[in-house]
Amino acid sequence: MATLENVSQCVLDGDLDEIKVLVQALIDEGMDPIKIINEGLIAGMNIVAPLFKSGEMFVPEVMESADTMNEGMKLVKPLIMDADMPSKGKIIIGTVNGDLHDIGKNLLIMMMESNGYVVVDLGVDVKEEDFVAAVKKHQPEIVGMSSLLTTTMMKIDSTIKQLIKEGVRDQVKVIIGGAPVTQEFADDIGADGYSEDASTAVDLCDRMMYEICGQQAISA
Amino acid sequence: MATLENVSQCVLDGDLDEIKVLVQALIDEGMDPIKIINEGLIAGMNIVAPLFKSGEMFVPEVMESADTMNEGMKLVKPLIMDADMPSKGKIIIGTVNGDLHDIGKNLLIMMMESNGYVVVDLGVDVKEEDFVAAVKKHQPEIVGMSSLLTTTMMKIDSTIKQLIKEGVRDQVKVIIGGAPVTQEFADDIGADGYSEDASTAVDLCDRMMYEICGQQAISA
Amino acid sequence: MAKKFNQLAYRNLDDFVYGSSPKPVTTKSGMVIGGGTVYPEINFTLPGMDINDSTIKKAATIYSNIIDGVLKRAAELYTPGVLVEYETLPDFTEHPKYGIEINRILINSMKEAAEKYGLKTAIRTTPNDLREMNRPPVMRSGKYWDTMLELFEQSVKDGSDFISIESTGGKEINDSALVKADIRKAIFALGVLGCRDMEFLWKNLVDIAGLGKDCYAAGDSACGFANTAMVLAEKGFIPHVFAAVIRVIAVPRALVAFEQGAVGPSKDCAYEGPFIKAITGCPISMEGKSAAGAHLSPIGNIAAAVADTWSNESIQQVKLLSEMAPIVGMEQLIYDCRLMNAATENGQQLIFRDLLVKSDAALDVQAYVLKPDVVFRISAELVKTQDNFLRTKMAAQLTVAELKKAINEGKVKSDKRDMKWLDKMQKQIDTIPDDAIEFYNQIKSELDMDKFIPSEYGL
Amino acid sequence: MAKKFNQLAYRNLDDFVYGSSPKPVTTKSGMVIGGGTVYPEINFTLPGMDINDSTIKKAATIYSNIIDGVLKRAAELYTPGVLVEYETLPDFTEHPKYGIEINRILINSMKEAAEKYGLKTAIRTTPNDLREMNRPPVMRSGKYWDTMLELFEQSVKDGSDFISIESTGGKEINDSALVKADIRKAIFALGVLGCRDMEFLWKNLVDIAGLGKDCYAAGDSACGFANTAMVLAEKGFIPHVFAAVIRVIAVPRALVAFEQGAVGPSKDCAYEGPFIKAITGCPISMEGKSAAGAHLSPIGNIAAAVADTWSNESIQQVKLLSEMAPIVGMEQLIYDCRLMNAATENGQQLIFRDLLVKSDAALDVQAYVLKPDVVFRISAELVKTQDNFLRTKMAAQLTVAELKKAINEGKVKSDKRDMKWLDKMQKQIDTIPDDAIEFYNQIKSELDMDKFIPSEYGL
Ligand SMILES: [Zn+2]
Ligand SMILES: [Zn+2]
Ligand SMILES: [Zn+2]
Repeated sequence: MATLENVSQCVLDGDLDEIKVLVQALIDEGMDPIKIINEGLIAGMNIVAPLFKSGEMFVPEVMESADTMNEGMKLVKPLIMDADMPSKGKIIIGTVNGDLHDIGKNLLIMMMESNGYVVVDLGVDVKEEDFVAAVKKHQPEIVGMSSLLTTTMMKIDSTIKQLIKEGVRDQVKVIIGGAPVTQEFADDIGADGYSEDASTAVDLCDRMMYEICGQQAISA
Repeated sequence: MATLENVSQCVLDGDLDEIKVLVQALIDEGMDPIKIINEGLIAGMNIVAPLFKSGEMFVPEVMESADTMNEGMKLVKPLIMDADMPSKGKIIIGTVNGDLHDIGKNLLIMMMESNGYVVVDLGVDVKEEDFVAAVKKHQPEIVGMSSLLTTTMMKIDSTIKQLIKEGVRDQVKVIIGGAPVTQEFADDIGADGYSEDASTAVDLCDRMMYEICGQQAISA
Repeated sequence: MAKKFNQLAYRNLDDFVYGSSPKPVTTKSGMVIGGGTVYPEINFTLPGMDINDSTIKKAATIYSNIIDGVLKRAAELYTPGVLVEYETLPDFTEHPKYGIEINRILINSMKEAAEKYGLKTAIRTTPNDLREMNRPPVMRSGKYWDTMLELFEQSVKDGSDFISIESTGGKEINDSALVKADIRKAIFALGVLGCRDMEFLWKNLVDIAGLGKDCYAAGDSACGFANTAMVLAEKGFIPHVFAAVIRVIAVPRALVAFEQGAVGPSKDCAYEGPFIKAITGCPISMEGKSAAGAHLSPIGNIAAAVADTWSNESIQQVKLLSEMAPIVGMEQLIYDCRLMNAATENGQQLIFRDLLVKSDAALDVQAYVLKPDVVFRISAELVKTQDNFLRTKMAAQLTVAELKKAINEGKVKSDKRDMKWLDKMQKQIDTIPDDAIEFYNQIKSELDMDKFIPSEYGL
Repeated sequence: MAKKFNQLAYRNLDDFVYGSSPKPVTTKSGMVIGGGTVYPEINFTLPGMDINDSTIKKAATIYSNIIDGVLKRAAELYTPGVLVEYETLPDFTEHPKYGIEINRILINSMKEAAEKYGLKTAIRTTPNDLREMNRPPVMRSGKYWDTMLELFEQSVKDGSDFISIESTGGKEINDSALVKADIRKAIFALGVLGCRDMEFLWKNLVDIAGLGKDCYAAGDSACGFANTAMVLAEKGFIPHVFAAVIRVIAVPRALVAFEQGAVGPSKDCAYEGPFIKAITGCPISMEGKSAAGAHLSPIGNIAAAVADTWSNESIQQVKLLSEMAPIVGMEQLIYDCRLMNAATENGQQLIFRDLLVKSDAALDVQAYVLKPDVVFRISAELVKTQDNFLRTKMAAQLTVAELKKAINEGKVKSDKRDMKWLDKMQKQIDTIPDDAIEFYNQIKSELDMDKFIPSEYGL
């Protein structure tokens, strides 16, 4: 028998075939698709996240769980209005101009998505004006930038300046990360937050969303 | 026979007894006391400085030379008006509030004095207002501050702010140094110069004096 | 004509020690790398700053301060020689005039240090691989290829002793293989794409090295592959056993440079070095605890066991309580080398090598695969074929088997999940055919074709 | 009743090795210091910042981040234990509540690490000597004495394992003796003022340690004397031979703490440690190449030869490419210790000790005086008298003689000016009488009486 608990467990196990069966069964039973998402699929990822943080799950396992959740989502999504889709918030993410590192960025995206954020990936070597254009187009709550080189970290600064110049800096929280980046640097250039790695970035974004929207957002 | 060259050599050798004999002999011959200073005593120290810089003389040897020069000075000084005394410039030096390190500061003083500067030593643990008071009283061209601790280096910043507040910042060049201090920090807080150690500080001050007074000052 | 490596360069495991190698390389200054002495290899980089025409002068001053500082300290500590590595930041390869200027500054300071202190030095110039600036990467032509070669060529002409690179062929596929711990894709990335690119690239680099006087093609590093895996494993993101296997499957790729004519010392961050040394007899560079400022690792001591130069990988020009960080790094490397060389002078290098090994080998699977006996056993199998792809597949199989055995026998600490992952990898490896093209056809449908261009690899 | 040390703690030079000592000390967590294993000792400090009521919270967070970071890395690298040193910055002793708060934060994090990782730790609390805040220093009473003792007492009650200090008695005279290379004044500063102050101070500290459960008075460091001399010598400001002699004349001063009841491990930056270990049998802490971020030195390896804990001295919380600097320091210390302990496990600790010695001993006179055989020879003479001042004078004579012999026999590298300075020192030492008070009366007229208060030293 398919239950919400089975769905959660299936997400945790990362079983791509089984999830389809389970979710379809619940849909057929007439269960509210939003309930399937919140109490089944996302609930599963909510077990995954702390296990990853405590070192009991590896990234590839988390990714399998995320893929499994997404597989389930595919079935319920068509049944819900876009506006009703549960989301913690929207974030655009990119590696700054001149910098080609993307593993860290991709890990972050994976972690954010599997924690219920909608992520727009701008890729690597993203120019200042492209960050601005993406903010204008996607209207995210958060902009995330990473730099892995001492010679590209100043591009974070120039991107923030560009956001100010184009009048959209106040619409977003800016979070930054990467090997040479520090909290002090974040403070210096006026970023809103700094995160050491992908696993702490989610907490940071949760705090940011809390500042933006109040408690509501986090428990969404 | 006493010659200016003998005087220089005697300063280099650090012979405290011989210098009195030599300088007195030149005075008795009727030589211009300012010439004795410039071409004898200071000329001797001008040989010492590069030898120290290249590692061929130790600090205690430089100090002996400086003592020897001063011993000679004692004899000629009474013969000259204060205003005519050759001096590269005046500098006040202190270790900032909360910091007790003085060896580095004392080395700096020794190097500055033996290079022809007039030095006012404010000691260690010098409060912001005491630096300001000393600037007002002694009217130096340069203020030197040192800090050896990460928790006292910000006192350099607050001293500079105090100099600004009291309207005397523009009258002086500010140079700073000490283990945690860097060129970057100097730039950040608006100091005019940074020096890694006592032996490079003299060059720095010479450059500062050049900016203030032009070539004249250095060859004084 | 590519060289063939069909047997080990050593007969006796006891001869396989740090500081000496069957094929030492002599620099213009008379340093004999692999000739008995371990030399420090110092690396450094800029603090956070923009690079453009208005800041390049400042950057040049910083490099000048760094090199003068480290060479002064090296002389004060009586080191028998220093290998300097200049590894460029992208801006310095994209604008070769920047990179050329810095390289010349370093060479000049080295000459001055020779006159002033009698210090022996040599320089390894390592332009970063610019070809990945195109997405998907364009590997064999185009603007980035041209500027990169321009920097190589001029550096060689200006007097660089060694040229190296951390080449990135196949990285576009390997990146996602790592975070998914997908061993099949990693084998494709390293064993097919990586090896094919290395062949093309190093043929060119060996030719370029030939343009200089006593300039040598030194070797490559699978840094963006195997060291990224190690860092991800240290963070707990992927299994340590996965990172250990990646390390060894990077060996056949690294070997291609030597088949094309590279002579070492191989790159510092190429921990595949011990295998290269065992197979080719060429000297290697390694890095460990004294490179902790660049990356933490589980192989701090064992990395030195058969090293010929000992490196700090990289450190920014920041102030520590004593001195600027590169000077601190120089001092630490020199003391590490002194200790190793003291043992050699006593004829105790084997004892010391074994202590370096004992220190780490039982505590992490990534250290275990660098044990000289393990290196010998795996290398002896790899030389049996001359097919780079097959070698890569074999490297994976052999490493999985070595690790299973070691864990079962309690010879190495392991995570309770490690055996599961080794089984999983073995199963995946078993699905891989022995022929590269057959494998390519098999895996093609799983590859993200937006990310790579087959023809850039002759596919 | 003060202890007497009238013979060496060892019969055989071969027993005098790192990691084990005749009188090991066991911590609450079960670390046995001097019991066979060398442990890392980690130190750290704040980045540049003001300390006051509005910033103390930020400082506390920084310390909390540091300790959590270093202990996590220590656990990941399976270290058998970690000694944490909390050495206060002046603000934290002047306002004991600040110092007490940080000490508690560290102790709490250590407890958490024990639960989370099973990591064994211990803490050495080292308030800075505040008494020199008065100029001239007031050594035996007053506000600074009181706040300093308050911090010591509460730390002991809160669970510190060890208390230490870098005491400054006599520094007010020694400072100018150093830059003038005036050996007579230095002997007065260390042998009269220093020893007298140590007697008073350590009697108090041993009593305070007794207020805690399993808390030990650990030892002092002549840091502001002998390490300042070393740093000045490294900069080329004073002769290396002078710094070497200062090192050894600091020994009788350090010994006073042990006569009063200190049991070790002595302070990391107290390079007089090997002498203390030879004479008292107590374990010692040392630091060398892995403390290069705090100060460069000519004794990077030899310092470890008979060390029981191995320290990084201090490093600010700044970011390096890999991680925060204290974490980098932790990793480096652990690998150094692993290597030493691996040798011990093989029964090769003597071989390894001798390599550490061979590495540096012939290259600098300051390293030479730390050679175990030199340490034994000089120590064996020092224990023949119980008069601290006479011991200090003898230390100077013995060291000058050892160095002259070594230089003449070509056993140690020396500057062409060194012999001249040794002769000069010898002449000066020969003018010193054997009685402290007689010496005081002789030298009184040369002392700057604005700088020190004789009655604070019972003079
Ligand atoms: Zn690398
Ligand atoms: Zn100290
Ligand atoms: Zn310390």
